[in-house]
Amino acid sequence: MFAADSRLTLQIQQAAFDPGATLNAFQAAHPGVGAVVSFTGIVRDEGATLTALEIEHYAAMTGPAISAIAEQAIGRWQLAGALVIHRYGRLLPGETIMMVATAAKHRAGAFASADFLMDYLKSRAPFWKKAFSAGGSEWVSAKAEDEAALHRWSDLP
Amino acid sequence: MFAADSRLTLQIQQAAFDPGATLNAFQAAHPGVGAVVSFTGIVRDEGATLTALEIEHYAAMTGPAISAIAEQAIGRWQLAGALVIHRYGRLLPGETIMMVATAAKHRAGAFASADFLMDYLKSRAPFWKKAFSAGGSEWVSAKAEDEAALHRWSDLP
Amino acid sequence: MTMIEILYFAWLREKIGLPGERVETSAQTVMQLIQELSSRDDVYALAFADPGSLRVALDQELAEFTSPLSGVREVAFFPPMTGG
Amino acid sequence: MTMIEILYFAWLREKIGLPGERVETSAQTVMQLIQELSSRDDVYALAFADPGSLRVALDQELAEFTSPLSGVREVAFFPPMTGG
Repeated sequence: MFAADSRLTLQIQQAAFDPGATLNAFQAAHPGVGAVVSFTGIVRDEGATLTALEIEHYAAMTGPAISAIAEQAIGRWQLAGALVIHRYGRLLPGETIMMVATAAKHRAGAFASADFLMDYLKSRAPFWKKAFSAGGSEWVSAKAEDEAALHRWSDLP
Repeated sequence: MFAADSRLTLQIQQAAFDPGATLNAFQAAHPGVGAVVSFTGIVRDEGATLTALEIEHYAAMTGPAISAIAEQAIGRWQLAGALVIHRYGRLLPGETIMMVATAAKHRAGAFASADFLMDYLKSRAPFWKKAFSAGGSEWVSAKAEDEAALHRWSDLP
Repeated sequence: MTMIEILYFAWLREKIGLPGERVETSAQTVMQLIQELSSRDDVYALAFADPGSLRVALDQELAEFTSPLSGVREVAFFPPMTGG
Repeated sequence: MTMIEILYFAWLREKIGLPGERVETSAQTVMQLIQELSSRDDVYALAFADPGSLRVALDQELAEFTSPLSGVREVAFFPPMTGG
């Protein structure tokens, strides 16, 4: 929807989606590649304490921010295709929050680019999670390790 | 079929399979995790020169060898689940050769273990590929970089 | 003096009690805007007490607290992002 | 002398012209078995000319050319694997 580059599929939505159907459609849309990597992020129940997760986002910025990150990945690893689906709103434990997929000639590029996309989405896409439990609610705080993970990508080719 | 560990799903087969349905079933089979990574390997047409790929394997060794590799990954990254499907026989360009999936609490473990599994399957599982083209056929030779990739895993925690 | 749209997200939105507001300001930088807001009401002073725990975007692009505001129409303040 | 099942895969199978065979041998190590086969016929000598380009498994486990054969029932020779 925000994607100028035809290699990028980007969906930001409240509705649930089917990861398997998405993977098959993505693979079919990029014939000729040898490797497809997918990541799906799922709401954990945190030992049955979490009752729901509420995801807020900055709608005007989300699309452009994710597009910019994905364009970087597509260029750097010469991807045939990249896909990002990210949900917002209220989600229950076990629900799929988001999905990333990459299609490349070889496995190294497919793995590295999906890993890169996740690291950047985690700390640079404007989403915020609030965790609800029986005891109340709490904004999920960013982890120092997530910020640190970004440095992995600065000195590689 | 060869898997003693219930966290491992292992299929070695000639028949085609559905990566999306496999991903959904794998995710459903491992509730409570936060991260699922999948890899699918696809027959490339190598610029329309390749007409088919024939995969030979050492049937008595394949199951035990993959199980041993997967058990390592499950233990090292404390995976909730791991899946390996690998086909043999004659495959056409665009067909899915194999799939790996891992389910872990966090994304780092899911990514690293899937990457590890691919590196080891590539060089340590007893499969051999023969590429057919209009000009004849040729055994695919192992790449030095695939052997080198294994060293990535020797000095990590 | 120019009109700027300010947006707040996550716990910052809850602390300030507003998703956003239009303000007339002569602030030249993000930091000056924060100081202006903080001097207006204790609610802002408390919410912006630790700027190091906040991020800012100018016209939907991540920026610094030292970034100039000239030409900017939308300033968004929020805690570090937790997507993925 | 013991009976051993030998298996060949990929181009090694094609060069030797057999997927496998049972042989009676007194070889103590994999290398001795290769030498014994190579001295039997030029086909084997050619196929095993560069052992560095081959791998061996003893009873379905990867092994070394210096590995002893005592107790081993199945020896498999093959080029480096190309799975995935």
